[in-house]
Amino acid sequence: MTPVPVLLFASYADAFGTRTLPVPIAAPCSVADLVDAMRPLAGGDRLPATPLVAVNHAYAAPSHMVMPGDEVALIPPVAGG
Amino acid sequence: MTPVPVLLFASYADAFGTRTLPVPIAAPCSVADLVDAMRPLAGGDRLPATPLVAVNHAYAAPSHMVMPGDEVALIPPVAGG
Amino acid sequence: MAIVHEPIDLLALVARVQDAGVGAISTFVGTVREHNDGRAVSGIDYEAYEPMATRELERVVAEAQAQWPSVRCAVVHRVGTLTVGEASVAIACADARRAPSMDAMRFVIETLKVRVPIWKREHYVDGTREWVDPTRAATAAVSS
Amino acid sequence: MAIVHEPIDLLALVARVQDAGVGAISTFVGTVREHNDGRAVSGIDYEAYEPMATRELERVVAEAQAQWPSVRCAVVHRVGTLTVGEASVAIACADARRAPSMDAMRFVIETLKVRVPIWKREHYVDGTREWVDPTRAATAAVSS
Repeated sequence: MTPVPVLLFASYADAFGTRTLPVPIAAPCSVADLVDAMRPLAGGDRLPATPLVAVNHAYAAPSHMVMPGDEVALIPPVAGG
Repeated sequence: MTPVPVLLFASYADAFGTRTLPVPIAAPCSVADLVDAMRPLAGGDRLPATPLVAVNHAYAAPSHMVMPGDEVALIPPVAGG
Repeated sequence: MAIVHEPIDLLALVARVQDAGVGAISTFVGTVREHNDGRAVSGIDYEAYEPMATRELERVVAEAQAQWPSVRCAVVHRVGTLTVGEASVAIACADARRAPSMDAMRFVIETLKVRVPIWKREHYVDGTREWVDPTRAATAAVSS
Repeated sequence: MAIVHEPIDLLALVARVQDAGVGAISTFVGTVREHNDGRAVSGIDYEAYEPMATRELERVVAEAQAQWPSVRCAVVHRVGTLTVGEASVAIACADARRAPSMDAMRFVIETLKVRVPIWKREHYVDGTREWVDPTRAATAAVSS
Protein backbone atom coordinates (compact mmCIF):
# COMPACT_ATOMS: atom_id res chain seq x y z
CA MET A 1 0.00 0.00 0.00
CA THR A 2 1.30 3.42 -1.01
CA PRO A 3 0.38 5.96 1.68
CA VAL A 4 -1.50 9.11 0.59
CA PRO A 5 0.63 12.23 1.22
CA VAL A 6 -1.47 14.94 2.91
CA LEU A 7 -0.29 18.56 2.99
CA LEU A 8 -0.57 20.28 6.37
CA PHE A 9 -0.49 23.98 7.27
CA ALA A 10 -0.47 26.29 10.26
CA SER A 11 -1.92 24.67 13.42
CA TYR A 12 -2.28 21.27 11.70
CA ALA A 13 1.37 21.27 10.69
CA ASP A 14 2.20 22.05 14.34
CA ALA A 15 -0.13 19.28 15.57
CA PHE A 16 1.38 16.55 13.38
CA GLY A 17 4.91 18.00 13.47
CA THR A 18 5.23 17.89 9.68
CA ARG A 19 4.05 19.70 6.56
CA THR A 20 3.51 16.48 4.55
CA LEU A 21 2.00 13.50 6.34
CA PRO A 22 1.99 10.04 4.71
CA VAL A 23 -1.44 8.68 5.67
CA PRO A 24 -1.67 4.87 5.74
CA ILE A 25 -4.64 4.31 3.47
CA ALA A 26 -4.96 3.13 -0.12
CA ALA A 27 -6.38 5.45 -2.77
CA PRO A 28 -9.04 5.50 -4.14
CA CYS A 29 -10.66 6.31 -0.79
CA SER A 30 -13.20 8.86 0.37
CA VAL A 31 -12.13 12.10 2.02
CA ALA A 32 -13.94 10.95 5.17
CA ASP A 33 -11.99 7.67 5.24
CA LEU A 34 -8.73 9.56 4.73
CA VAL A 35 -9.46 11.85 7.70
CA ASP A 36 -10.41 8.82 9.84
CA ALA A 37 -7.07 7.22 8.94
CA MET A 38 -5.29 10.32 10.31
CA ARG A 39 -6.97 10.27 13.72
CA PRO A 40 -4.88 7.42 15.26
CA LEU A 41 -1.63 9.14 14.20
CA ALA A 42 0.34 11.32 16.64
CA GLY A 43 -1.43 14.71 16.66
CA GLY A 44 -4.64 13.29 15.16
CA ASP A 45 -6.48 13.97 18.41
CA ARG A 46 -6.18 17.70 17.65
CA LEU A 47 -8.28 17.47 14.49
CA PRO A 48 -11.83 18.82 14.67
CA ALA A 49 -14.84 16.60 13.96
CA THR A 50 -14.99 17.48 10.27
CA PRO A 51 -11.83 19.21 9.12
CA LEU A 52 -11.94 20.94 5.74
CA VAL A 53 -10.12 19.04 3.01
CA ALA A 54 -8.96 20.26 -0.39
CA VAL A 55 -8.30 17.93 -3.32
CA ASN A 56 -6.39 19.38 -6.26
CA HIS A 57 -6.76 22.93 -4.89
CA ALA A 58 -10.54 22.84 -4.42
CA TYR A 59 -12.62 22.13 -1.32
CA ALA A 60 -13.89 18.54 -1.36
CA ALA A 61 -16.92 16.99 0.37
CA PRO A 62 -16.44 14.03 2.78
CA SER A 63 -17.82 11.70 0.11
CA HIS A 64 -15.40 12.93 -2.57
CA MET A 65 -13.12 10.14 -3.80
CA VAL A 66 -9.38 10.72 -3.57
CA MET A 67 -7.59 9.16 -6.54
CA PRO A 68 -3.92 8.12 -6.70
CA GLY A 69 -1.82 11.18 -7.58
CA ASP A 70 -4.36 13.73 -6.28
CA GLU A 71 -2.94 16.61 -4.24
CA VAL A 72 -4.66 16.41 -0.87
CA ALA A 73 -4.46 19.08 1.84
CA LEU A 74 -6.07 19.54 5.23
CA ILE A 75 -7.29 23.13 5.64
CA PRO A 76 -7.28 24.58 9.19
CA PRO A 77 -9.84 27.32 9.95
CA VAL A 78 -8.81 30.11 7.59
CA ALA A 79 -7.84 33.53 8.93
CA GLY A 80 -6.73 35.59 5.96
CA GLY A 81 -7.33 39.28 5.44
CA MET B 1 -29.62 101.41 0.36
CA THR B 2 -26.44 99.32 0.21
CA PRO B 3 -27.01 96.33 -2.10
CA VAL B 4 -26.31 92.83 -0.70
CA PRO B 5 -23.44 91.16 -2.60
CA VAL B 6 -24.36 87.58 -3.50
CA LEU B 7 -21.70 85.08 -4.54
CA LEU B 8 -22.52 83.02 -7.62
CA PHE B 9 -20.97 79.81 -8.92
CA ALA B 10 -21.10 77.44 -11.89
CA SER B 11 -24.39 77.66 -13.85
CA TYR B 12 -25.63 80.59 -11.73
CA ALA B 13 -22.48 82.60 -12.46
CA ASP B 14 -23.09 81.86 -16.16
CA ALA B 15 -26.77 82.87 -15.87
CA PHE B 16 -26.06 86.25 -14.26
CA GLY B 17 -22.76 86.80 -16.10
CA THR B 18 -20.90 87.57 -12.86
CA ARG B 19 -19.46 85.85 -9.79
CA THR B 20 -20.61 88.58 -7.36
CA LEU B 21 -24.03 90.11 -7.91
CA PRO B 22 -25.08 93.27 -6.01
CA VAL B 23 -28.73 92.56 -5.17
CA PRO B 24 -30.89 95.69 -4.67
CA ILE B 25 -32.35 94.95 -1.25
CA ALA B 26 -31.56 96.27 2.22
CA ALA B 27 -30.27 93.91 4.92
CA PRO B 28 -31.63 92.72 7.31
CA CYS B 29 -33.90 90.76 4.96
CA SER B 30 -34.99 87.15 4.72
CA VAL B 31 -33.27 84.70 2.38
CA ALA B 32 -36.61 84.36 0.53
CA ASP B 33 -36.85 88.14 0.02
CA LEU B 34 -33.25 88.25 -1.22
CA VAL B 35 -33.95 85.54 -3.80
CA ASP B 36 -37.12 87.33 -4.91
CA ALA B 37 -35.08 90.52 -5.42
CA MET B 38 -32.79 88.59 -7.78
CA ARG B 39 -35.58 87.34 -10.06
CA PRO B 40 -36.15 90.61 -12.01
CA LEU B 41 -32.42 90.95 -12.72
CA ALA B 42 -30.93 89.77 -16.03
CA GLY B 43 -30.53 85.99 -15.69
CA GLY B 44 -32.95 85.77 -12.77
CA ASP B 45 -35.41 83.82 -14.91
CA ARG B 46 -32.96 80.90 -14.84
CA LEU B 47 -33.23 80.45 -11.08
CA PRO B 48 -35.24 77.45 -9.83
CA ALA B 49 -38.29 77.92 -7.58
CA THR B 50 -36.31 77.59 -4.36
CA PRO B 51 -32.58 77.88 -4.95
CA LEU B 52 -30.28 76.79 -2.12
CA VAL B 53 -28.71 79.69 -0.27
CA ALA B 54 -25.74 79.69 2.09
CA VAL B 55 -25.14 82.39 4.68
CA ASN B 56 -21.69 82.51 6.27
CA HIS B 57 -20.75 79.10 4.77
CA ALA B 58 -23.81 77.21 6.04
CA TYR B 59 -27.07 76.36 4.29
CA ALA B 60 -29.83 78.79 5.35
CA ALA B 61 -33.62 78.34 5.34
CA PRO B 62 -35.81 80.78 3.34
CA SER B 63 -36.86 82.41 6.64
CA HIS B 64 -33.25 82.96 7.77
CA MET B 65 -32.45 86.67 8.22
CA VAL B 66 -29.49 88.03 6.28
CA MET B 67 -27.65 90.67 8.33
CA PRO B 68 -25.38 93.40 6.97
CA GLY B 69 -21.90 91.99 6.44
CA ASP B 70 -23.06 88.37 6.09
CA GLU B 71 -21.44 86.36 3.29
CA VAL B 72 -24.31 85.22 1.09
CA ALA B 73 -24.00 82.68 -1.73
CA LEU B 74 -26.45 81.00 -4.08
CA ILE B 75 -25.70 77.29 -4.37
CA PRO B 76 -26.52 75.57 -7.70
CA PRO B 77 -27.35 71.85 -7.58
CA VAL B 78 -24.13 70.30 -6.30
CA ALA B 79 -22.27 67.70 -8.34
CA GLY B 80 -19.09 66.91 -6.45
CA GLY B 81 -17.40 63.56 -6.20
CA MET C 1 -10.58 67.78 4.82
CA ALA C 2 -9.42 69.97 2.02
CA ILE C 3 -10.06 71.33 -1.43
CA VAL C 4 -6.88 71.02 -3.48
CA HIS C 5 -5.76 72.27 -6.86
CA GLU C 6 -3.11 69.59 -7.46
CA PRO C 7 -3.34 65.87 -8.29
CA ILE C 8 -4.53 63.77 -5.36
CA ASP C 9 -1.97 61.67 -3.49
CA LEU C 10 -3.88 58.57 -2.33
CA LEU C 11 -1.00 57.16 -0.29
CA ALA C 12 -0.61 60.44 1.61
CA LEU C 13 -4.33 60.33 2.40
CA VAL C 14 -4.04 56.74 3.64
CA ALA C 15 -1.02 57.72 5.76
CA ARG C 16 -3.13 60.40 7.47
CA VAL C 17 -5.59 57.80 8.83
CA GLN C 18 -3.05 55.04 9.48
CA ASP C 19 -2.31 54.23 13.12
CA ALA C 20 -1.02 51.29 15.16
CA GLY C 21 -4.61 50.58 16.24
CA VAL C 22 -5.90 50.40 12.66
CA GLY C 23 -6.67 47.03 11.09
CA ALA C 24 -8.78 48.11 8.10
CA ILE C 25 -8.59 51.02 5.69
CA SER C 26 -11.33 51.57 3.12
CA THR C 27 -10.77 54.11 0.40
CA PHE C 28 -12.87 55.58 -2.36
CA VAL C 29 -11.48 57.37 -5.38
CA GLY C 30 -13.69 59.13 -7.92
CA THR C 31 -12.19 59.47 -11.37
CA VAL C 32 -13.12 61.20 -14.61
CA ARG C 33 -14.49 58.69 -17.10
CA GLU C 34 -14.67 59.04 -20.84
CA HIS C 35 -18.43 58.62 -21.07
CA ASN C 36 -21.42 60.04 -19.17
CA ASP C 37 -25.06 59.58 -20.13
CA GLY C 38 -23.93 58.27 -23.49
CA ARG C 39 -21.78 61.30 -24.36
CA ALA C 40 -18.04 61.18 -24.97
CA VAL C 41 -16.28 63.24 -22.26
CA SER C 42 -12.81 64.69 -22.74
CA GLY C 43 -12.46 66.38 -19.33
CA ILE C 44 -14.22 68.04 -16.41
CA ASP C 45 -13.89 71.45 -14.77
CA TYR C 46 -14.49 71.18 -11.03
CA GLU C 47 -15.42 74.36 -9.19
CA ALA C 48 -15.96 74.76 -5.44
CA TYR C 49 -17.17 77.43 -3.07
CA GLU C 50 -13.94 76.73 -1.27
CA PRO C 51 -14.42 78.02 2.30
CA MET C 52 -17.89 76.50 2.53
CA ALA C 53 -16.84 73.27 0.79
CA THR C 54 -14.04 72.85 3.31
CA ARG C 55 -16.45 73.39 6.19
CA GLU C 56 -19.04 71.01 4.71
CA LEU C 57 -16.38 68.33 4.27
CA GLU C 58 -15.45 68.81 7.92
CA ARG C 59 -19.11 68.54 8.93
CA VAL C 60 -19.58 65.34 6.90
CA VAL C 61 -16.53 63.78 8.54
CA ALA C 62 -17.74 64.91 11.98
CA GLU C 63 -21.09 63.22 11.32
CA ALA C 64 -19.32 60.02 10.24
CA GLN C 65 -17.27 60.10 13.42
CA ALA C 66 -20.41 60.68 15.50
CA GLN C 67 -21.90 57.50 13.99
CA TRP C 68 -18.67 55.45 14.04
CA PRO C 69 -16.66 57.05 16.85
CA SER C 70 -13.51 54.97 16.38
CA VAL C 71 -13.17 55.65 12.65
CA ARG C 72 -10.43 57.96 11.39
CA CYS C 73 -11.43 59.75 8.15
CA ALA C 74 -9.64 61.93 5.64
CA VAL C 75 -11.15 63.47 2.51
CA VAL C 76 -9.73 65.55 -0.28
CA HIS C 77 -11.53 66.96 -3.32
CA ARG C 78 -9.68 68.40 -6.26
CA VAL C 79 -10.84 71.43 -8.27
CA GLY C 80 -9.68 72.73 -11.64
CA THR C 81 -9.64 71.05 -15.04
CA LEU C 82 -9.18 67.28 -14.96
CA THR C 83 -8.66 64.88 -17.83
CA VAL C 84 -10.02 61.36 -18.24
CA GLY C 85 -8.60 58.99 -15.61
CA GLU C 86 -7.67 61.68 -13.09
CA ALA C 87 -8.97 61.51 -9.52
CA SER C 88 -11.43 64.20 -8.45
CA VAL C 89 -12.10 62.97 -4.91
CA ALA C 90 -10.49 60.56 -2.47
CA ILE C 91 -11.72 59.33 0.89
CA ALA C 92 -9.89 57.15 3.40
CA CYS C 93 -11.59 55.69 6.47
CA ALA C 94 -9.62 53.57 8.93
CA ASP C 95 -10.72 51.54 11.93
CA ALA C 96 -9.69 48.56 14.02
CA ARG C 97 -12.49 46.61 12.25
CA ARG C 98 -13.45 46.50 8.58
CA ALA C 99 -17.22 47.04 8.84
CA PRO C 100 -17.05 50.55 10.37
CA SER C 101 -14.30 51.56 7.93
CA MET C 102 -16.44 50.51 4.94
CA ASP C 103 -19.69 51.94 6.34
CA ALA C 104 -18.08 55.30 7.15
CA MET C 105 -16.41 55.48 3.73
CA ARG C 106 -19.74 54.92 2.00
CA PHE C 107 -21.49 57.48 4.23
CA VAL C 108 -18.85 60.10 3.45
CA ILE C 109 -19.04 59.76 -0.36
CA GLU C 110 -22.86 59.58 -0.42
CA THR C 111 -23.23 62.61 1.88
CA LEU C 112 -20.50 64.59 0.14
CA LYS C 113 -22.33 64.20 -3.15
CA VAL C 114 -25.57 65.75 -1.90
CA ARG C 115 -24.22 68.52 0.30
CA VAL C 116 -20.74 69.82 -0.46
CA PRO C 117 -20.82 72.90 -2.73
CA ILE C 118 -18.79 71.60 -5.64
CA TRP C 119 -19.85 71.67 -9.28
CA LYS C 120 -18.61 70.06 -12.45
CA ARG C 121 -18.76 71.12 -16.06
CA GLU C 122 -18.19 68.32 -18.51
CA HIS C 123 -16.26 68.94 -21.70
CA TYR C 124 -17.57 66.79 -24.52
CA VAL C 125 -15.61 65.51 -27.47
CA ASP C 126 -18.06 67.37 -29.76
CA GLY C 127 -16.78 70.67 -28.30
CA THR C 128 -19.73 71.54 -26.04
CA ARG C 129 -19.59 71.99 -22.27
CA GLU C 130 -22.29 71.56 -19.71
CA TRP C 131 -22.72 71.99 -15.96
CA VAL C 132 -23.90 68.68 -14.56
CA ASP C 133 -27.18 68.96 -12.64
CA PRO C 134 -28.01 65.71 -10.80
CA THR C 135 -31.47 67.13 -9.94
CA ARG C 136 -32.52 67.34 -13.58
CA ALA C 137 -32.88 64.57 -16.15
CA ALA C 138 -31.28 66.73 -18.81
CA THR C 139 -29.28 69.93 -18.59
CA ALA C 140 -29.12 72.79 -21.05
CA ALA C 141 -26.15 72.60 -23.38
CA VAL C 142 -23.88 75.63 -23.42
CA SER C 143 -21.68 76.02 -26.46
CA SER C 144 -18.00 76.14 -25.59
CA MET D 1 -4.99 37.70 -7.90
CA ALA D 2 -1.81 36.79 -6.22
CA ILE D 3 -0.06 35.76 -3.07
CA VAL D 4 3.04 37.90 -2.62
CA HIS D 5 6.01 37.83 -0.28
CA GLU D 6 6.86 41.54 -0.56
CA PRO D 7 5.18 44.70 0.77
CA ILE D 8 1.92 45.52 -1.04
CA ASP D 9 1.92 48.35 -3.55
CA LEU D 10 -1.58 49.87 -3.33
CA LEU D 11 -1.08 52.25 -6.25
CA ALA D 12 0.05 49.43 -8.53
CA LEU D 13 -3.12 47.53 -7.58
CA VAL D 14 -5.27 50.57 -8.33
CA ALA D 15 -3.49 51.00 -11.67
CA ARG D 16 -4.44 47.42 -12.60
CA VAL D 17 -8.18 48.21 -12.37
CA GLN D 18 -8.01 51.75 -13.73
CA ASP D 19 -9.48 52.34 -17.18
CA ALA D 20 -10.93 55.23 -19.19
CA GLY D 21 -14.43 53.89 -18.46
CA VAL D 22 -13.87 53.84 -14.69
CA GLY D 23 -15.45 56.52 -12.51
CA ALA D 24 -15.15 54.93 -9.07
CA ILE D 25 -12.45 52.86 -7.39
CA SER D 26 -13.07 51.32 -3.97
CA THR D 27 -10.15 49.79 -2.14
CA PHE D 28 -9.73 47.84 1.06
CA VAL D 29 -6.45 47.41 2.89
CA GLY D 30 -6.07 45.11 5.89
CA THR D 31 -3.25 46.05 8.24
CA VAL D 32 -1.61 44.51 11.30
CA ARG D 33 -2.81 46.26 14.45
CA GLU D 34 -1.10 46.38 17.78
CA HIS D 35 -3.99 44.83 19.72
CA ASN D 36 -6.30 41.87 19.17
CA ASP D 37 -8.80 40.54 21.69
CA GLY D 38 -7.14 42.67 24.34
CA ARG D 39 -3.62 41.28 23.77
CA ALA D 40 -0.65 43.36 22.65
CA VAL D 41 0.49 42.15 19.22
CA SER D 42 4.00 42.74 17.90
CA GLY D 43 3.59 41.06 14.50
CA ILE D 44 1.85 38.36 12.49
CA ASP D 45 3.10 35.41 10.44
CA TYR D 46 0.85 34.86 7.42
CA GLU D 47 0.98 31.45 5.77
CA ALA D 48 -0.89 30.35 2.64
CA TYR D 49 -1.47 27.16 0.72
CA GLU D 50 -0.24 29.15 -2.22
CA PRO D 51 -1.52 27.39 -5.35
CA MET D 52 -4.96 26.88 -3.82
CA ALA D 53 -5.07 30.38 -2.31
CA THR D 54 -4.32 31.84 -5.74
CA ARG D 55 -7.09 29.80 -7.29
CA GLU D 56 -9.57 30.67 -4.52
CA LEU D 57 -8.78 34.36 -4.95
CA GLU D 58 -9.45 33.95 -8.67
CA ARG D 59 -12.74 32.21 -7.90
CA VAL D 60 -13.82 34.93 -5.47
CA VAL D 61 -13.09 37.59 -8.07
CA ALA D 62 -14.93 35.56 -10.75
CA GLU D 63 -17.97 35.39 -8.44
CA ALA D 64 -17.82 39.14 -7.86
CA GLN D 65 -17.68 39.71 -11.60
CA ALA D 66 -20.61 37.35 -12.12
CA GLN D 67 -22.66 39.50 -9.70
CA TRP D 68 -21.35 42.88 -10.91
CA PRO D 69 -20.28 42.17 -14.51
CA SER D 70 -18.82 45.60 -15.21
CA VAL D 71 -16.57 45.68 -12.13
CA ARG D 72 -12.81 45.28 -12.53
CA CYS D 73 -11.21 43.66 -9.44
CA ALA D 74 -7.67 43.05 -8.29
CA VAL D 75 -6.60 41.37 -5.05
CA VAL D 76 -3.26 40.69 -3.48
CA HIS D 77 -2.51 38.96 -0.16
CA ARG D 78 0.89 39.05 1.44
CA VAL D 79 2.46 36.16 3.33
CA GLY D 80 5.47 36.08 5.63
CA THR D 81 6.14 37.95 8.86
CA LEU D 82 4.52 41.39 9.07
CA THR D 83 4.96 44.06 11.69
CA VAL D 84 2.34 46.43 13.12
CA GLY D 85 1.02 48.82 10.47
CA GLU D 86 1.98 46.69 7.47
CA ALA D 87 -0.66 45.72 4.91
CA SER D 88 -1.59 42.03 4.69
CA VAL D 89 -4.27 42.28 2.02
CA ALA D 90 -5.39 44.82 -0.54
CA ILE D 91 -8.42 44.82 -2.83
CA ALA D 92 -9.29 47.28 -5.57
CA CYS D 93 -12.65 47.26 -7.36
CA ALA D 94 -13.36 49.74 -10.14
CA ASP D 95 -16.53 50.51 -12.05
CA ALA D 96 -18.23 53.28 -13.98
CA ARG D 97 -20.48 53.76 -10.91
CA ARG D 98 -19.64 53.85 -7.23
CA ALA D 99 -22.25 51.42 -5.85
CA PRO D 100 -21.00 48.34 -7.74
CA SER D 101 -17.39 49.20 -6.91
CA MET D 102 -18.18 49.39 -3.19
CA ASP D 103 -20.47 46.33 -3.17
CA ALA D 104 -17.94 44.19 -5.05
CA MET D 105 -15.10 45.34 -2.77
CA ARG D 106 -17.08 44.33 0.32
CA PHE D 107 -18.04 40.99 -1.23
CA VAL D 108 -14.42 40.19 -2.05
CA ILE D 109 -13.05 40.89 1.45
CA GLU D 110 -15.93 39.10 3.23
CA THR D 111 -15.69 36.05 0.96
CA LEU D 112 -11.89 35.96 1.02
CA LYS D 113 -11.98 35.80 4.82
CA VAL D 114 -14.14 32.68 4.92
CA ARG D 115 -12.71 30.73 2.02
CA VAL D 116 -9.15 31.48 0.98
CA PRO D 117 -6.62 29.12 2.63
CA ILE D 118 -4.49 31.63 4.49
CA TRP D 119 -3.62 31.50 8.18
CA LYS D 120 -2.12 33.90 10.64
CA ARG D 121 -0.09 33.37 13.78
CA GLU D 122 -0.02 36.38 16.05
CA HIS D 123 3.15 37.25 17.94
CA TYR D 124 2.33 38.76 21.32
CA VAL D 125 4.44 41.22 23.23
CA ASP D 126 4.61 38.67 26.10
CA GLY D 127 6.59 36.33 23.81
CA THR D 128 3.84 33.81 22.99
CA ARG D 129 2.50 33.02 19.51
CA GLU D 130 -0.86 31.68 18.50
CA TRP D 131 -2.62 30.60 15.31
CA VAL D 132 -5.80 32.64 15.03
CA ASP D 133 -8.92 30.50 14.75
CA PRO D 134 -12.00 32.61 13.90
CA THR D 135 -14.21 29.54 14.49
CA ARG D 136 -13.22 29.26 18.16
CA ALA D 137 -13.72 31.75 20.98
CA ALA D 138 -10.23 31.05 22.31
CA THR D 139 -7.25 29.31 20.77
CA ALA D 140 -4.57 27.26 22.48
CA ALA D 141 -1.44 29.23 23.23
CA VAL D 142 1.80 27.82 21.89
CA SER D 143 4.96 29.00 23.57
CA SER D 144 7.35 30.70 21.16
